[in-house]
Amino acid sequence: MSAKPWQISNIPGPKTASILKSGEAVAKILKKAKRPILIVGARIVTEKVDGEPLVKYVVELAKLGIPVVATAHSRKILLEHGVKPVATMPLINITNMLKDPEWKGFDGNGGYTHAIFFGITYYLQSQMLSALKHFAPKLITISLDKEYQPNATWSFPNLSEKDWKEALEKMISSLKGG
Amino acid sequence: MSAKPWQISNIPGPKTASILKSGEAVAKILKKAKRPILIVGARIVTEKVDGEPLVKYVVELAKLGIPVVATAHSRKILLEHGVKPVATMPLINITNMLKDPEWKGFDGNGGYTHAIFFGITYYLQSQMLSALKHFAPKLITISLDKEYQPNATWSFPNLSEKDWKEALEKMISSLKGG
Amino acid sequence: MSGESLRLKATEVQTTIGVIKGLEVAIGAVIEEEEEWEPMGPTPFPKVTDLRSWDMTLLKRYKPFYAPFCDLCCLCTYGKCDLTAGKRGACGLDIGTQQGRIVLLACLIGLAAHAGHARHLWHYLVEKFGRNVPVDLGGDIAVEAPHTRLICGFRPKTIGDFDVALKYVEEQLVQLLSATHTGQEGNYLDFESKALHVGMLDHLAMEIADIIQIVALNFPKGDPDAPLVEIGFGTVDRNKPVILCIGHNVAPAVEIVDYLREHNLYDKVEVCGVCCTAHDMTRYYSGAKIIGPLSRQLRYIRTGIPDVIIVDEQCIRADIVREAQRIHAPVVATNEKKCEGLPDRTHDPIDEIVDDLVNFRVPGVFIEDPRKAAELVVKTAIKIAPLRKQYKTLPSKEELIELAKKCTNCKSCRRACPNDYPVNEAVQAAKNGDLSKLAELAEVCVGCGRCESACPRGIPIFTLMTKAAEAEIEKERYKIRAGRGPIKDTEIRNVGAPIVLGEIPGVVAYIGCPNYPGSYREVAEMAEEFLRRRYIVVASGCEAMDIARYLTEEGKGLYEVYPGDFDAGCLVNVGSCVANAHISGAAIKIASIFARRNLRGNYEEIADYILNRVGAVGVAWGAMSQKAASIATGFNRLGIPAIVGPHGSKYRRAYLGRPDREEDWYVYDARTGEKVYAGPAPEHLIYPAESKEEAMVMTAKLCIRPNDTTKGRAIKLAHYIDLHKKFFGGLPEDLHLFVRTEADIPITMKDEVLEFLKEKGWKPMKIPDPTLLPRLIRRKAK
Amino acid sequence: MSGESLRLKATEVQTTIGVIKGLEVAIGAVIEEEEEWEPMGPTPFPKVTDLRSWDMTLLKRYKPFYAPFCDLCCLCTYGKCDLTAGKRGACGLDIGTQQGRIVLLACLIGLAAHAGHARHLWHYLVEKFGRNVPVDLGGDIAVEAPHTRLICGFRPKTIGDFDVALKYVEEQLVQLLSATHTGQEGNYLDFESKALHVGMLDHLAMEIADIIQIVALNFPKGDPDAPLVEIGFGTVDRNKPVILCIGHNVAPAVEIVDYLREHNLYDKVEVCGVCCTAHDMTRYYSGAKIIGPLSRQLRYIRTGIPDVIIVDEQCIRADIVREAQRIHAPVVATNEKKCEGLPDRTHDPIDEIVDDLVNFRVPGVFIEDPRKAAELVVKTAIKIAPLRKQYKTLPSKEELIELAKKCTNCKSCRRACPNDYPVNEAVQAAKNGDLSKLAELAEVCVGCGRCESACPRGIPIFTLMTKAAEAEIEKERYKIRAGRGPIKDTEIRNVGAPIVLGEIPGVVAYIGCPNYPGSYREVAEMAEEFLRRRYIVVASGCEAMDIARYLTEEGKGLYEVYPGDFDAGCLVNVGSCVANAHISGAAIKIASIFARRNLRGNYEEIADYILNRVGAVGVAWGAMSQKAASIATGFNRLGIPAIVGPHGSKYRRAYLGRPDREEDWYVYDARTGEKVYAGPAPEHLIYPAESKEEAMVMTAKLCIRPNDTTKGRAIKLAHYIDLHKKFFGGLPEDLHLFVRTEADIPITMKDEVLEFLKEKGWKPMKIPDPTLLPRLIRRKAK
Ligand code: SF4
Ligand code: SF4
Ligand code: SF4
Ligand code: SF4
Ligand code: SF4
Ligand code: SF4
Ligand code: SF4
Ligand code: SF4
Repeated sequence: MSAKPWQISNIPGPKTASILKSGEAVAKILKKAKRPILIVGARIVTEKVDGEPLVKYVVELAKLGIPVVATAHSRKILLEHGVKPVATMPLINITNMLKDPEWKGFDGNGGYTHAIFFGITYYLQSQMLSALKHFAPKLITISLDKEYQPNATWSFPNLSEKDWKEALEKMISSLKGG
Repeated sequence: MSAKPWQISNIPGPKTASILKSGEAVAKILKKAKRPILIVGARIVTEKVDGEPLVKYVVELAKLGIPVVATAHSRKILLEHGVKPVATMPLINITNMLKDPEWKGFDGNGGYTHAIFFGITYYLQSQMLSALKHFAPKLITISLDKEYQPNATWSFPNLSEKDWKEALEKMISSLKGG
Repeated sequence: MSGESLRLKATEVQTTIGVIKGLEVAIGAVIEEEEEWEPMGPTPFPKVTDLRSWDMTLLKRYKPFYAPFCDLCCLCTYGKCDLTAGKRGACGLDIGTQQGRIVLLACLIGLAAHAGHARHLWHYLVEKFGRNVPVDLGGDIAVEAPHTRLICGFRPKTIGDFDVALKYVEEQLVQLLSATHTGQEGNYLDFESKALHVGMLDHLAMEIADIIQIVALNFPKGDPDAPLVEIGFGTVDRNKPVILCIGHNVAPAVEIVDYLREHNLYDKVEVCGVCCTAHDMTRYYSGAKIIGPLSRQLRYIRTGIPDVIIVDEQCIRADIVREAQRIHAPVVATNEKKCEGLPDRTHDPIDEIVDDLVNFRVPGVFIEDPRKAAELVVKTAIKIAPLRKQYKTLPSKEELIELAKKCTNCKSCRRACPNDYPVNEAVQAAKNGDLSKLAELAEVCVGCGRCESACPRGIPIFTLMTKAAEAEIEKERYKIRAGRGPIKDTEIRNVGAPIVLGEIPGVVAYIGCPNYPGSYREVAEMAEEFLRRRYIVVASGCEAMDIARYLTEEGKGLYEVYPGDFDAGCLVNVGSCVANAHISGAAIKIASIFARRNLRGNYEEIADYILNRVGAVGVAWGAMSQKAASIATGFNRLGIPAIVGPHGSKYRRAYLGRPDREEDWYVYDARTGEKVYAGPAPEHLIYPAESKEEAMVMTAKLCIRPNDTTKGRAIKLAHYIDLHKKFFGGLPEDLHLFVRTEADIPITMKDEVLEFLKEKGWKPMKIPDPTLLPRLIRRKAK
Repeated sequence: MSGESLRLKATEVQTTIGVIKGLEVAIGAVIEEEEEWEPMGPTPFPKVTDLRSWDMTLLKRYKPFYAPFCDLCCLCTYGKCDLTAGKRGACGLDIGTQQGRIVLLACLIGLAAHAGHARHLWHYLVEKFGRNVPVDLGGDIAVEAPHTRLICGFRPKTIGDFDVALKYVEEQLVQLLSATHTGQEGNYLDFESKALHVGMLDHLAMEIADIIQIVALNFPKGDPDAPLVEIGFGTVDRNKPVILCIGHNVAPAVEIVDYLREHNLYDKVEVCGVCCTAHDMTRYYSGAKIIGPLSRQLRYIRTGIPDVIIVDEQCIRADIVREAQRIHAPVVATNEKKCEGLPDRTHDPIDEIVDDLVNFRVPGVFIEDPRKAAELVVKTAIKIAPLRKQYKTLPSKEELIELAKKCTNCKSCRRACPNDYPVNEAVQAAKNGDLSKLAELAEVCVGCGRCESACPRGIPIFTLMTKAAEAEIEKERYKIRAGRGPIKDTEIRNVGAPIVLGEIPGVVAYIGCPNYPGSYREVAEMAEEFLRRRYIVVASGCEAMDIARYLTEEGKGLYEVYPGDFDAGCLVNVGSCVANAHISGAAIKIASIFARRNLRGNYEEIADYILNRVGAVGVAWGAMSQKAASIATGFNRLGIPAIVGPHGSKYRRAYLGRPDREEDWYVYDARTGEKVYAGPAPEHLIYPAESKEEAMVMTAKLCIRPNDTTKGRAIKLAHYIDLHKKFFGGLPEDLHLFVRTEADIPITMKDEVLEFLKEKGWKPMKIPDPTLLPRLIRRKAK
């Protein structure tokens, strides 16, 4: 199953993201993930999903022990919400490190297996996912934004605010439930 | 519903062909078609579908009254099978005429509504369908070849020989039945 | 060979065809045999591979990072080839190499735009004024053409002298474009080295284009007090005939101004411009009006106000004739690069053409002679203005609401918008008579029209937006300092030391196009932040205009508040896009004038100098074009980093340092040859930032240089830390990499920084006399 | 301005720096003031717009037909823009205009390849032999450089004279590339006019490249009896050290041959080549061996036979180093356009480099000095050959079957194959030990390697194919006539009249690359058909090679059977790709030598002459590259139509006539000014054919010209009808459009044709003295 890119013209090529059908589906993938990392960007500073600030879900995921990288100017709101990012850097820096097979991660324990993108400008995220698709083919990339990201390994399809919120809530509850 | 282009890299853009799910589906479209035209090419000269020569289906469609344009060197085999093409010309010539809104058709009675492509080199056909998609947006184009043609309005998905034969047979029988 | 040169002067030559007096002939490049002003460096007229080792030095530290925009290649008939993740095309190419190739191609197209522009202008000016117009930029500017000296190794005396430099650029460009052919270069590093070469040539071409127009047309010559001129929709008196000039090549605009002057029509006709032609018009005649940057082009046309549109070259919409037809304004094309399918009437009598235009018989004409085009547009504007009254208005609010009612809320508009603006919501609101959302949209919109084009209901969304913001139009009146051109040698002498020692915290240049991720105001906000912090702020092109369209809290424009000097806390508008060469030129001049390094044919050493010592950074927040790609790449080869906005990720390539890889950040200490860790300074050569806040923090960081004195470093760190605290919270995680000794720590932050350093296990480091070039080591380490 | 010119000669010049003897100076273009060999026409050194009206004349009849290869534009950071069916990009561009832009860009890249090649060669030859090598092509060639005369308006005396022509090309190219920048040209017709200009320049650049190498290196000078040389895998003695040269620029190969000669090593080392360098090597030294066209490059490397690979420029795989590493053969890169990321060792001692290479310490080196590179490869080849024995073999059949067993029949290979070959089936068969299908595949395969790259199981499919066809390798020994270069004036004098009058039915040129839709044999089959019919058949580049790899029913090669004259029923190999200029040059020479039209700066008239009178057509059956695009477009501007294979549809643009629109086919009768219907002749300027049969029928038809005499027309129609009957069956439907009077009807077909004409209601028509240029009308019609 595939979807149309949210920005209609953002068609990259033959290999496109598989669809995350539900929040549970995400949870299932994340539960099995050996070394996931969560990368958050500018959109978590101001954006809301059906009334709920995006940063809330970052807090929840962080609580579950997923390390968080703050890109753009997202660090401040994370700190305000009690999340200490494992690193603060431009999105392209962390992307660059993720595509280095030699890199041992922020804790020195080895590379990451899953990179989760959340709250990042659509087209910039798309470009970074493209870099990883081509140059880090083993890394699994997941976009949790509400727009379909064709360059990810996994992405939601284009969701309404309501459905997005539901998916995120379900994801968190499933993860907690596990 | 959509499919992957048969030639994997042949990805044109956001607008891609709808899938013809069966021979009956084709028949349904053709029955409603006011002024269809059938364009056949080099592949009908030698190619077979599961043992049956392609030209057989051209003969059947011609019998149903659809005018046939012979492109490449397909004229000869058509004549041999008793089909007198309404015109013989390079594929690009007929494509060029089809995109001319002023053109009145070979019989002078007006432009065509449906252009059916059959037995034409995959990538060349794709390019011609692209020209029509962009420059004759009202024309409905149909590819009856066994490979998915993303630039058509309607195309079969990528079919096995067996399924293709079945689809073509069903198309003919439905058309005759109607 | 291309660097080989001969210059002959002869007072009298006897030949078989007669006697020639005052013969002066240049073949190939010019060598000034009469005075050796400087010893020639190793690479005059460098060919494609001559600076490859410098490039490889840069590329080893700043590795190309590729974000493919497409997984396919479609450049030859073997394709499309699927290059996904390691697959190779029919020619053997892989995805990384293809990105390098596309980057090279983009840079080449950018270079061609500038070099083509320079050449066209050169012919125009030589024809008008002769080859012998002296390259005289006034007494304060002795280093008249730093790029020409640095790259070509000669000092231009007259505009004619630039011919050899242009020929050199042209020959190189052909070799470089050839490398993009299927079956040519196959290595990404070599594609990048070639792109860097293109970038270098681009600054040379820009320098030539701007210098020849400055000296021949008497533009301001590095004048910090260049006049404040008017900018904004509201500056134009729409009751007069309005001539709108669009583009980059000032030739026709100059002729219009001359024609108006000669015919005493200054007060009768409004001449205004969009994009760089507008900049250059005001450099020629301060009474010309600037409408605004590229992003305002479609908007201004849709108001219906322009009576005649004259276009030259570059940054002109491809649908200009169609849009002009919509408002019944004739288009006059004047340049071979932009003919628009219009009939060539260059040789017809003017009155016939005027007649055809005012009677709307043709949508426009092509007139390749700028003088004739000028006369034509003035005459046409005067005649057509009364006839166009009816087209000078936008639809009424009622009509607008009727149009909005067709909206089905399908979101095609939003999904076509480069910035994902909620266009559909604004149209939906308009349905109910609420135009405020459309007006808000108009404020931040980059003016591309894609939403409208995508609407399946054919709603003229862009016109709706324009109407909704109509009230703003009259109000839009700002001031901008006319482009002053180069930086004076005297200024360089003043700021050279504080910049190199780090005491002026940095030079920040806002340049490039308006493909912003959000409001244009962000550029001005960034500029203001650094002006307040007493950085030297420089601007050019569309960003110089957008900086003008902003008022401080006191209701003043930034150009009114901050002086136009090249000095701390000042705001310099160098001018149009080609004036960007003066920004890189200023860096070169610091090496030359302040540090007395030889420029002549000495590119590598100067670039090494700038990379390690000159805390300059370019910010191209809306970088859109191929020109912006080559400009940025030219800055990079010279050791000046650049930040682009998030859309810049679609250039497909960044040059990224890896601060976590300590081994990447060693320099030679030129005194001893010892390898010394110098910190990730600058961290990247080019990278896309996601938000303006990120860009600001990074701007401060990218101004740090290995050569900073402790005093200078402390000042730079103070700003970096302060901005980090302001926008990110807390101390920067990488702070310890930039503190070499305790003296580097900003005095007011000492305690917290020391605590942080302790946590990090920080140890003091050496401060080198930094270089990346082994040949510059004065004494070898034992 | 670029056309302005000055040529000075002085025996002695006194200057302030001394006395110069024998001064000769050229500025801008050269004018020969000492003799007015011909009056100057209207357009010497035409700039971009000077021939625009001719272009518009062509484009009105032959409208651009666009088949977009992609619905998106991704050329700037506003993108990607969706341009589907009328949508516009952020810059205002629509899909048709974008196609024109991409076509222009492709042509420019093609031109850059040839112009860059010409310029590189020019520097090389001038450095080696001086500027004064005379342009002497022998007594039978007085019109030495028809394109140079036609376009630039001067006659080159020495190779140095070409400098001004190259500078002109370089300057024009920059202006044209600039037009592709976002925000520049916005009209598809103007993009096409510019592409046509590029095409014209391309032939000029090719002419220069080929003439300077002919005269400086003493290649055959239009010799119909140029030696038959060897071509094919089997021609190489693999027991000797084998040097493989790949590319287009003969400089390093020349140096290799010279080095071998100087060191008496001719018999000790095999020198062979792929692509045009191979052609040119044999023009320099008939003992060199041609491996074959581009399609054989990967194949030959995979055999493991080459000991050293030296590459110059163009048509070299992007994965050359990787492929060479696979067989442990070092690569020596020699040209700035193709550095391959290899270390620059130009200034290191040769023996050090040899040592590094033979010890496999580096995969290759970059040596920019051809002479040094030559010495290096010879020394390396001799030393490394014994060490490489083990790598000179392919895997065994058993290994091959083991590899094939990994196949899951997923069809990824087939779906990646440009020609949709059943690769999976061949691999499946190999699983069971049946290699015949792989061998069949190898026979028709274009050698791109995409199947292998796409295989998710990592099966080295291409190696499998190579192995399966191994037995063929030794057998592949054919003959080709070494490229003879230009057509002699004497030949033109002989065939001029019969061609123009139509009695030689046509000139058919097989040119271009090997991206065939099927077997390479199709090209030879087509050539043979027209040779038998006594057309003049010309070939160049890869197609000239593929024509050699075919035996007639009698087991003879076509070059052995058909003489090498430019005459009916002869087969001319002009040479490498740049020799294509001699084909168009021959058409120009017909106008000049036979018809005595002035060439000098008189492009439009000559093109009009050729379009209406010279029955020539180019067939680029495997046209792949950007070069092929610009070559074809250059033929088109000159009035010569071209047929490309079906892959050519991916160039995105055809120029199509509409035979059904009678109004499109009127010409002026130059005698009276009357407008006369002249039939759709030629029908198209460029179009992709689907099958070789279609191409043959169309080839015959495209040779028809308005000026044919009735006798000539009857001959041409006889072939057209005959081929139509043979491949299509029956009479052509459009026959009546070509019969002007009964005398046009081939005598043997009279009855059936008359009957057909009756059915069609045919009426006799006038035979004009045809022209499309009103200014050539000698007397106005009443
Ligand atoms: S240039 Fe190479 S990768 Fe691109 S389409 Fe051609 S063969 Fe494929
Ligand atoms: S595209 Fe048109 S119809 Fe669709 S939401 Fe936007 S304005 Fe409404
Ligand atoms: S015109 Fe403005 S709102 Fe419309 S797509 Fe462009 S940026 Fe978005
Ligand atoms: S590279 Fe651009 S034009 Fe080519 S297929 Fe990709 S999106 Fe389309
Ligand atoms: S060049 Fe024009 S159509 Fe292409 S991406 Fe840029 S804005 Fe869009
Ligand atoms: S791609 Fe590989 S595995 Fe798939 S069918 Fe072809 S050879 Fe077999
Ligand atoms: S190498 Fe041959 S078989 Fe394989 S994809 Fe290319 S053309 Fe097809
Ligand atoms: S014909 Fe084409 S493929 Fe062959 S050598 Fe020339 S350009 Fe290359």
